[in-house]
Amino acid sequence: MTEQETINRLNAQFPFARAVSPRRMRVFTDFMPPRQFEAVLRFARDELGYGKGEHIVGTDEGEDLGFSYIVSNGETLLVIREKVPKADPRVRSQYALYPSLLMHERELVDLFGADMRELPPGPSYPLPDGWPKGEYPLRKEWNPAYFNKNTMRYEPPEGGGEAKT
Amino acid sequence: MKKKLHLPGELAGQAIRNVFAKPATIDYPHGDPSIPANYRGRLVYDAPRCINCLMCMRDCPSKAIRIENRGTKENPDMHAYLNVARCIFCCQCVDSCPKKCLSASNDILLARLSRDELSVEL
Amino acid sequence: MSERDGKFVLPIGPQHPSLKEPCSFKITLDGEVVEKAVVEIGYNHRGLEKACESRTFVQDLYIIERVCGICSHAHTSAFCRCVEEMCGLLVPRRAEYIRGIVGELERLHSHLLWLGVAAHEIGFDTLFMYTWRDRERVLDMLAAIGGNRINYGVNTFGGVRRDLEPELIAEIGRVMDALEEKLKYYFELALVEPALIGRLSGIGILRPEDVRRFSAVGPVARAAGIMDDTRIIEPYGVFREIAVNGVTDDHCDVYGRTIVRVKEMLESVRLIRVMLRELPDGPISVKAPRRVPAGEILIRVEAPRGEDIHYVRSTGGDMPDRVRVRAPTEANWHGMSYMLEGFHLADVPIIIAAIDPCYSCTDRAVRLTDAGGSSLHAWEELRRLGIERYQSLGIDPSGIRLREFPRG
Amino acid sequence: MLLDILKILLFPGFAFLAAYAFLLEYVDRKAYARMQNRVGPPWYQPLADFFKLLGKKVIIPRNAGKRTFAALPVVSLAAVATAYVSVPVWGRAAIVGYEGDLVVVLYLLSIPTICLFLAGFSSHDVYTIMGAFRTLTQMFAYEVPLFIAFLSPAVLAGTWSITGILAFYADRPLLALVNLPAFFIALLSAQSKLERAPFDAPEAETEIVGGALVEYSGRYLAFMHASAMCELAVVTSAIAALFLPVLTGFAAADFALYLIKTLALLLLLTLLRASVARIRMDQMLNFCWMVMTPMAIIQIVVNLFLRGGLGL
Repeated sequence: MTEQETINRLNAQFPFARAVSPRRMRVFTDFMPPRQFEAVLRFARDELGYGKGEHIVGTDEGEDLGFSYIVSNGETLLVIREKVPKADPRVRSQYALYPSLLMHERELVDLFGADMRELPPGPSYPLPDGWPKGEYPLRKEWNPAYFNKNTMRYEPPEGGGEAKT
Repeated sequence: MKKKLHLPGELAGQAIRNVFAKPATIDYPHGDPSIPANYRGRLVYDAPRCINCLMCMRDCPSKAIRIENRGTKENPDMHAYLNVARCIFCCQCVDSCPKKCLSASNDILLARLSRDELSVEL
Repeated sequence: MSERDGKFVLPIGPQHPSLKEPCSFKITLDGEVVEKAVVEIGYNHRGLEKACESRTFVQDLYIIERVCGICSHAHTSAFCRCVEEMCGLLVPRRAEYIRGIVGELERLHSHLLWLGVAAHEIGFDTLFMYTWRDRERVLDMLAAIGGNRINYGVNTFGGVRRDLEPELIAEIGRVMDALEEKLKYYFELALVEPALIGRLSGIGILRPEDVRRFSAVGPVARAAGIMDDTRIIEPYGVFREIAVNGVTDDHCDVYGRTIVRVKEMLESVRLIRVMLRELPDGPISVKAPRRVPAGEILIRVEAPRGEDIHYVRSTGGDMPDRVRVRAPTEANWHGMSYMLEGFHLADVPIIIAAIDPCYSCTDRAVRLTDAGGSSLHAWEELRRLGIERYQSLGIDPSGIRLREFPRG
Repeated sequence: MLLDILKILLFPGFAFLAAYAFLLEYVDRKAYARMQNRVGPPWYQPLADFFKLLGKKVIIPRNAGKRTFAALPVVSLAAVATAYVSVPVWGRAAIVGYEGDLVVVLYLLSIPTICLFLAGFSSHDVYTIMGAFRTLTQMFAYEVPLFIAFLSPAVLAGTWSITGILAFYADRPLLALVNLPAFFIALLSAQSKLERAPFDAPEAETEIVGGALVEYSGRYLAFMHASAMCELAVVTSAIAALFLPVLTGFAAADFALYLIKTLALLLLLTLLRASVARIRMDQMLNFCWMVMTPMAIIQIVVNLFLRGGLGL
């Protein structure tokens, strides 16, 4: 199952995936809304044999949140990506498809504020329990300089400074 | 490759030999820790060659080095201060310096007793 | 101490003598046998990814190098490869060889460290001392090459920062010969010493189908017969020219992982000798631009603990837009509670040590487990007594202010 | 009478025992370090540890019985010191040698183990409870082979007093070779009585932090540790007296021989500690019941037949 075959089958089945292979052993799809993303992920696991969940990269795309699920069949890394608006980041946990990605999905919830449904209960990772609600450190507008370590609270000055330290 | 198991205490022979061998450890403050010559320890600063370009300050990951020009633009009087606590001894400043006026010595005994002694004049 | 219907819940960690690193386990014991294990990790979250976004690529190299103390070269190699591929730099062959040599030296000292820690976990301190004594020779070589024993910082964008002089090459050759003889002795020991075998075999079992289910990587997967060595699957740098013969075993337990790691060390010694012999001449680095062209890249490198994936995205400036490091240990955690259940309490430390956990790679923040109100009060009273005692001895520590954690 | 009290208190009694225990601990740690290719501690290390601990603050956990917590170290040290009185050190006879003192010494030597169990049990902490139970299960495992191994030379010698046994075998050195298996069993079970590697599951530092003595601190911990070291001295002296009957006429020469014998035994125990990994509790029980006890029983049966056969 070389990357060229993966791309052909993916694009044949899901034209909106627009899968490309920028280098050897890598296939990147385009950002997709959650519903289409779940269909492509299930197809990749069941039909294309990408059964091993490697990890998830969350990115801040300005107005939206991008979640790139990286799965592999032992050789090629397939990156399937979904995009949700920041205002309403509702996504479904893929614990059923890839149990080993549970920790990374919790990370999305903590660091990016993904509203993930069907996530199995468990400790919040990687932030402590006392972390103030609604603070998502890896978003661009969150500036670490304004986080007060002693009171564990985020106190931006009134102007809401730019995220440059 | 299933091998026949010996009696426990296979290491006993080695242990007895070691009793008479020289120990591999040294009594630290007295012995010689043999730090190699090109070790990355405290920095050495060659003031005349410095052109105050501050490339080292820009590239320092932990903002540990500070270059100061006490004189004027024409006859510069360059001084460099290194905060020994913040410095991670990565020597990126040594590589970034276009005039090669910074270099690393292998002096690693940099513990200080109080906070204000941390800033070392190079 | 909490006891639910006759069963102990034994907390191990986050501070525990067997785990020199911050991780906590709630082990439910039925007598001596582990019934249920809850794994909680993440006491070492330092926010590396956010820090990388607010610094330049050059400065990030030294943050990435400090993700983990023992596999710092693997991380910097991956990060440098990301930037080099985005900038389209062609690293000179000599630099690739030096990177390979330092990488294999790092695998040696990381596995020797593991062998020592594993021996300590099963109470075999003599082997612990011997393996760490041999590791010192490898660390001396890394200090001679890179200038520092642990963060040898040999990598930079476009190649390496230090060259190998002929007498250093000869010195490394001598160290390799001495080390190979010792490694053969440990390998022989691991095959015949019944006390060692008795404590290591048959515990922490992870069969091939479990490895796939929990997506374990590195020696944990190879002990179950699954070859996932990135140097073979996706050869990079020097491994495009030098073939690596992969090591697998079929014991599927802690003993199998020990055998895999010792064999890998012997393989590393062979690789280092080949690389030293065929070290090409030429420059050791090319000039790297300060601004990295826009793009995103995903690079895999074989760290001592398994496959280490780096994702870097740049928007054309000299600061990265997103850096994500997936260290191998992160993948091995999911199978941990499965591996612990059903074995003795005495096996718990060695099973945990068997995946060679590197907590700083899987990062997190401090977590206050169910600290009941009363014990917190006792803690403050204990601290007051402590301060009074020191004041009676003429030292006044009351100025030191503990960080107030929010209760509950 | 005054001379006896002085003997008990000073020379071959408590003062000498304490000093000799510290010396043995130093030799043990130094030899262990050298076997591991390390430099090892200076000669005054055990003394320094002891006095440092004396200076430390004592914290008694709230739900632990205060009196038992404080009494246990004293009881275990007293038991060990009294056992030392019946072991021959200076010359051929012990200070207080009487018929049956072998059995008394054996029981006195099991008191420290019980004190350790009580120390762990009364501190009500999950680690100490774990350590205490392990101490107890290990005690049931090694007591049987230990007692049989110690009693088999007595059976052959026909007397229950250590001094008598020493005298019997001193006249017939060849008979001592018969007890060779018992000698090895005694060494192995002594190593597990003293909870030293490879039988140190009860205080396995990497699993249950420190076993029964986790909650101990300050001078109580100092005395608990001192009683463990004294126990080491007493056990090695007892094994030397029972199994190595090499004696000359002069008391001083015998004393020098006694020192050499005990140091040699100690080095043997240290070598055992340096070269075998810690075995699990279940492996420990199997080893004791399946290997050590049968061998001990065979040994004592052989001794009985010899006793009868030789018509001593």
